[in-house]
Amino acid sequence: MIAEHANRGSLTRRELAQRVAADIPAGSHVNLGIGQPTTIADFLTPESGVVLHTENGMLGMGPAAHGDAVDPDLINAGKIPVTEVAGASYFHHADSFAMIRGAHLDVCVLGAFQVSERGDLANWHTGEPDAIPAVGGAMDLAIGAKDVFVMMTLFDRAGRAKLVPHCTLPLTGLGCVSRVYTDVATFQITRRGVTATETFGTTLSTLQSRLDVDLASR
Amino acid sequence: MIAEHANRGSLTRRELAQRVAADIPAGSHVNLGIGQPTTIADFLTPESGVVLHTENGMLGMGPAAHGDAVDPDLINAGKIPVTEVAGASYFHHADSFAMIRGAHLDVCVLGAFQVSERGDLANWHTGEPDAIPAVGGAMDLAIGAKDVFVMMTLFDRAGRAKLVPHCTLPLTGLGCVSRVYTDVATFQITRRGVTATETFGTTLSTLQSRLDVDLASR
Amino acid sequence: MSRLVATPDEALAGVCDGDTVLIGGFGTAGQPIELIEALIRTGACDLTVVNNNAGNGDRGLAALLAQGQVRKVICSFPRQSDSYVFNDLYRTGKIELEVVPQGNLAERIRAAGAGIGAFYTPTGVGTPLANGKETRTIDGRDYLLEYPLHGDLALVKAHRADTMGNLVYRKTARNFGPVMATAAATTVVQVDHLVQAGGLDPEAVVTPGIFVDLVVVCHPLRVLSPEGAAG
Amino acid sequence: MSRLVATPDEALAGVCDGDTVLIGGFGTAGQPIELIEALIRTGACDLTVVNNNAGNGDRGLAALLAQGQVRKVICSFPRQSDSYVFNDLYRTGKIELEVVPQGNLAERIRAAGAGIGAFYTPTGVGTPLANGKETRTIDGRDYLLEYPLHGDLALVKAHRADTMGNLVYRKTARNFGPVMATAAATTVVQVDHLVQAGGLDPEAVVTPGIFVDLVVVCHPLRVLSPEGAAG
Repeated sequence: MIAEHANRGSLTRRELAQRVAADIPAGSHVNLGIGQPTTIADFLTPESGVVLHTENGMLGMGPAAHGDAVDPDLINAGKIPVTEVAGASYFHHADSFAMIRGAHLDVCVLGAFQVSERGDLANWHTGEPDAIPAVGGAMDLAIGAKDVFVMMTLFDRAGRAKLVPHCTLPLTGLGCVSRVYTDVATFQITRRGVTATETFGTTLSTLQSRLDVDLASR
Repeated sequence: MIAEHANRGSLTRRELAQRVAADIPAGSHVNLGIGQPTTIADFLTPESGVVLHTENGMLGMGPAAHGDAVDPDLINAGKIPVTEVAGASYFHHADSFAMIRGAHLDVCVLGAFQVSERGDLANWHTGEPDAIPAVGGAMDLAIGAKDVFVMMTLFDRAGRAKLVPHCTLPLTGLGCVSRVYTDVATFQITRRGVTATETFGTTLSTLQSRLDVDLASR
Repeated sequence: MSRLVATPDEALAGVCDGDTVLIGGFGTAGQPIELIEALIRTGACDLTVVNNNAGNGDRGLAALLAQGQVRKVICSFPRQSDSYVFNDLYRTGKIELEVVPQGNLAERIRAAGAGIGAFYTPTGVGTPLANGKETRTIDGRDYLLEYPLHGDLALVKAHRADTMGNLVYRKTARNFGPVMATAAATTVVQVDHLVQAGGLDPEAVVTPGIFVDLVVVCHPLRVLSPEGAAG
Repeated sequence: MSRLVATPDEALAGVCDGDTVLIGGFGTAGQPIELIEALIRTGACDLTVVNNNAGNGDRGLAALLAQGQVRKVICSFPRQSDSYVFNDLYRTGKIELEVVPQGNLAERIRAAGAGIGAFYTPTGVGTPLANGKETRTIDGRDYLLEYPLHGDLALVKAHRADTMGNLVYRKTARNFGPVMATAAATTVVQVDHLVQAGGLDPEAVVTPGIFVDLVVVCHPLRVLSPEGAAG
């Protein structure tokens, strides 16, 4: 069932954002994490009816604001000025996180340092002993959304895989990630294990040779 | 320190309501329980700045509505049509009871079947085995308001005192009542015990002879 | 995604026997009469109903009870001057009753919608309604442990919806609607009016559309007079 | 009763050394700059500050930290591109930090205002932030026990107040303001505009006046540009 796209390069950042966007169901309520996941919005059409949530208290967030449209009272969770779309609503932080924790978001897309084969997520702490810990809303989003997608490069700069048998970095949430979108492959994580559903610029067998995670064939 | 008003009758219902109203601090936020306590509102002047709360989701409740002013969407906790005053606000039930439970109401006035000398309140259940239990917001109000005043006749129809050493009826809340306003006397309840602060149509000594509660003299 | 449906019957098509149904309203204010009437027409039975009361007069919730479709009522104040339908069922052992203090009821529903596993409340401590409940002393004060109250279905009445499912309510008819809308697998809302997206002030939306599954417009033709009953 | 005062300094006159101060805002949106500047002028020290962040740039909360008036910060996201004041204090051991997941932070503040003794949250289970916390399995899912977070003082920025102390906010500057207003012994609010009672739509009031002690009007002369920092 895997689609091997070996005769092309790996996905660019924009292509990866577009790939994730294609899997966001029409009409769903979605939180796009700070950083890379934010760019997925560029590939969601108004016709899709996807409603964007930002944990600092808004549904119906529009694109980034520029010029005169910048309003310091209207920002996203990354503190970037944004806009509102028709049908937006504002609410306070306890209500916003009740919405998250109560499993009302259909999808949340987050970046990650590591994802384990059981869907454990590590994305808030580099593990360096002198790092200032800062978690923000990551732990709430990780365990709250109905589906948590991770969007990341599959390998770090040193070439180490970020999809791992067990996370070695401090955890954000346990067993919460259902899909992992990377530059070289897309993975599904279920109770039966990890499945690669697509590769980009590589083959399944090459991919498997670079991962310690056993990719289930189904 | 007691004011004995022996040379007059006991308080009528209206006089009792007026007596309680006189002790509601200016500018306070107050919940008046269903039934008799509701009539206290008739003796609160607009100048007092007292803001009335109704647990079904409103601050700034005005007097009962009549005729064309009746709106089935605007009722008090007793399901009587009421009005709104300038500066009113509406909120949902969880927010309304957060307000109650979180000790934001200055005063709540409730009716009672029995009050104990420790301030225990019994006002929701007659104790009859075949009675249909119905508690409404009584337990929340009893333990939530900063000051809980009880307004009742001191004796029931059979002549039994309702201010008692220990409540025999099912409790609404423990140690929650700070003042008891009755037709024949006003009482304060503190950790040191019960003090009568006023009598109406009787003397302290006569009152004491009719009560099993030891009235502290201070 | 919120979806507009044409009739209350269409909105209620998914109900199942044995469902727990959260029904908004405080007495008749905010009671979604047309949705309840459609629920009656489904014939679904063995229902658990969560409402502040247990029906008034012969219509709405009272009619649902009278049809024998309800196994259990969870409420704060069943006994009212016009709750004769419930009273008879209860006294003849034909319906179960769980009485919950009104604030604990609202907070249990909120907890269900907010993903809270349980919470400690001071309400009810030392009373008969604490029987069988876990207690805990925190900072010198006693609390009871209360659990969330989820619905399979919530039936809510609001005043206006926009096409995104955002809702505003009217005066004290708001009551349980906003928390119930968050706490059910499927939330069905009847509204007096529908407006386009952008037709509601984003600052004044009470229930964001994320909580609303189905919307049906029921024009407010019939006005129920509130009854002078306690509760 | 809400009382209008003329200046931020008058509003802050009651602050004491050692107070826990809840400060609204998410980054600079909703940060009550003028109230924080008045807090700095009181010279109150040994403060515990609760905010989502730990200051941006050199103004507002960052300036309060720079003055050495804060013993401890409780927040979700101290580290930002412009949190250099906090970073230096933290790295030199001059300030304590308690990091709380943002939703648990908001819910702990809400619990304080709502009289909830403690609550079970799924957020943080299995992570380093669960260390030392009580856990419990409810219906097969694991939860952490979290306690309310009360303030002696809350400093909140809203958009408009009426003379009853009712508040409305502006867009995402609402953030922590409404829950913080409920959770402190004294709540001080700075607003852009004041209107008469009746000047706010009762259906759209976000913070009812019961939660507001002191109101001061600070005209929005100075606009801070938000920084492109995560959080």
